[in-house]
Amino acid sequence: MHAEQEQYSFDFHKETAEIVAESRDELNLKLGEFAGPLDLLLYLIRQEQANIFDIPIARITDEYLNYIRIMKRLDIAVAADFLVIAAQLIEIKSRMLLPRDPLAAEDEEIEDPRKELVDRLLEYEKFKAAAEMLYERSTIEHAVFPRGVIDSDEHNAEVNATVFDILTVFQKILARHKDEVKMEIHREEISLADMIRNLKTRIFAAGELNIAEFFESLETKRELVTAFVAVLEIVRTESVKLLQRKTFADIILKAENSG
Amino acid sequence: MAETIEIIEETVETVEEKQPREVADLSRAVEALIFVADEPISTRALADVLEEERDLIDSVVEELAESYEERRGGLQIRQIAGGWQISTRTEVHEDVRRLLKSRPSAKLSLAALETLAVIAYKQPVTVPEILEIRGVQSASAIKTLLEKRLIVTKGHKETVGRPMQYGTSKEFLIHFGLKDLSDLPSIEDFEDLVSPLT
Amino acid sequence: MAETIEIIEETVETVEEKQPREVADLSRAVEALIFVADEPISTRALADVLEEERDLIDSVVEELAESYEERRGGLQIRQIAGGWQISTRTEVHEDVRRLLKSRPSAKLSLAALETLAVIAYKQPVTVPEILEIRGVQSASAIKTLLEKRLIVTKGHKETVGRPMQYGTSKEFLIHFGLKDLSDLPSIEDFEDLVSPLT
Repeated sequence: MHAEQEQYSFDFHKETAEIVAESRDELNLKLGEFAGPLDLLLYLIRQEQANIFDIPIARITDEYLNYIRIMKRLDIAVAADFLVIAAQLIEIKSRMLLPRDPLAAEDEEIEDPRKELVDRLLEYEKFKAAAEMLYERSTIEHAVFPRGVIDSDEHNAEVNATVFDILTVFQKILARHKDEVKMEIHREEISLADMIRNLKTRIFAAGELNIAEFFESLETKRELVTAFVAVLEIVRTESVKLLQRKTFADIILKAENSG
Repeated sequence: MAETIEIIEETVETVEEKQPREVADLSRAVEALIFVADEPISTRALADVLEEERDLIDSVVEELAESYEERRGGLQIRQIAGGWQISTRTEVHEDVRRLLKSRPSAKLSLAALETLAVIAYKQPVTVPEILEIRGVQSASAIKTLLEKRLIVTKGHKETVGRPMQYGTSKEFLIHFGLKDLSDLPSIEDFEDLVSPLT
Repeated sequence: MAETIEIIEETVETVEEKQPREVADLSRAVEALIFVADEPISTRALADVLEEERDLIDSVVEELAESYEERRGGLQIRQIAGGWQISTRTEVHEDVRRLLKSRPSAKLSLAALETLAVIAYKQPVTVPEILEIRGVQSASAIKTLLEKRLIVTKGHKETVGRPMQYGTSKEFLIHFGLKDLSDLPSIEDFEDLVSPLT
């Protein structure tokens, strides 16, 4: 690179590369991301102030490869896509070095080896411009707000689903399923004796215990069954009674000596 | 059509002080704020956001509410629950009700969506099987889906109790833009997307 | 302050026939319905609810939108995603943002925007086709766009491997303030920007 202390920040709003050239050969890069190899190529062509219809292929290829080398040195994973274009550049470069086929007719048009790449770049750049247009539109839209929630919305707490939602939801269910199974396996089973001890401690510490709340704190069916048997056992053998303060109210386990 | 009262001094441009805002400008802001707020918004909250005196904001809102009255459109600005709110006028409530009722709710609750996903990918499937996969009862979700015609019954399964089987309907395909069931995306279709690229 | 055109005949009260509604009355209803609808509402949906001709409703909405323009308040009525919507004006966005304490929402990455541009103009389009134009894998960008609901799947393409096709969604139109897809500038319009390089 020629410019000393050159600063270049690319295109719209720091979305891509910021380049700081430090000395003659050493590039010090602060890399954002190039949107892809074509993006990088366009950038290099612009940088060289070259005509896109007459790309100085040797120079651009060197710079492109140099760029990839630097990315590698900086440990930035160079995607295969960058290498594909690199290979294409090298191929074009070598084809341009070939002498003209002497057998070819004088007036026969020889296709420029660069043509395919140029076409691709031109096509790509249209979409890049379209992306910029979308960017500007969304910036404007970000300044526009819809109304807040009103009463009638509340009846409609629902989602507008797409096929993608159906699939992702289904995958989530399957994942949830797997987690549940795992939890079940890893949990240590609590014995009936332990459950009775546990229950007794809690009843006599507080004087009473809400059964429904206790049951809800249990996580597996097995625990629930054990707890149920434990409750029956305690009521039968200990000075604990079952009590319901009014019809349909929660059932309380109450220690008899505590008033 | 609120009158504009010019109170900007053009001389104090060098001073850092905040320029007082025009009333028309404030009225615009107030209208927008009442509109976007999720709940009735108090004069105080409005004044805080706009960094203006409460009295000033009070008169701005009053005037705004009055201009809504004068216009006699479909909306009104009302003072309610200690705040201001934009709502529809009572005159139009029949139309509004008809809209809310007619709204072809293509939308689904999460429970319904989950149930639909299971049915779509596991069809034909029975209620116990759905329970097994989702881990929760899906009765009301199934009812909703049947009502919306997104699923249909697919005959009884020849096992104990002969439970009813469910599958997706033609409406399901139309609704989700699918040619046929083979058009449903599979996990493989999105596999590449979920690769550790990010 | 829309003009009221009196077209009610007061003589036919005994007849069962539906009385034609005044334009002012319709305008009121239309305004309320657009406000109440939680998504942009189409002229067709408005006409259905109000049981009026679509053309009539169209002119009523247009006039209503214009009256909002003339008033230059904090709100506007816009045509977006195939429907009508009331929203705040851009001029007041700073005040609104201060109230909602919302930062400008996360912008899409350049990669995502490029991918979206390709999908918008080439839809329905497959992942390999996007790769061809962009010269780079777009998997994570596509995933982001799906999650943000800016794109949707459009079925499988009937070629080798049956790749999934993608297209833009209604959210896309809303997010970018487009009436419909034809509202996008044509892709050839960008050609002129490209050619005179340097």
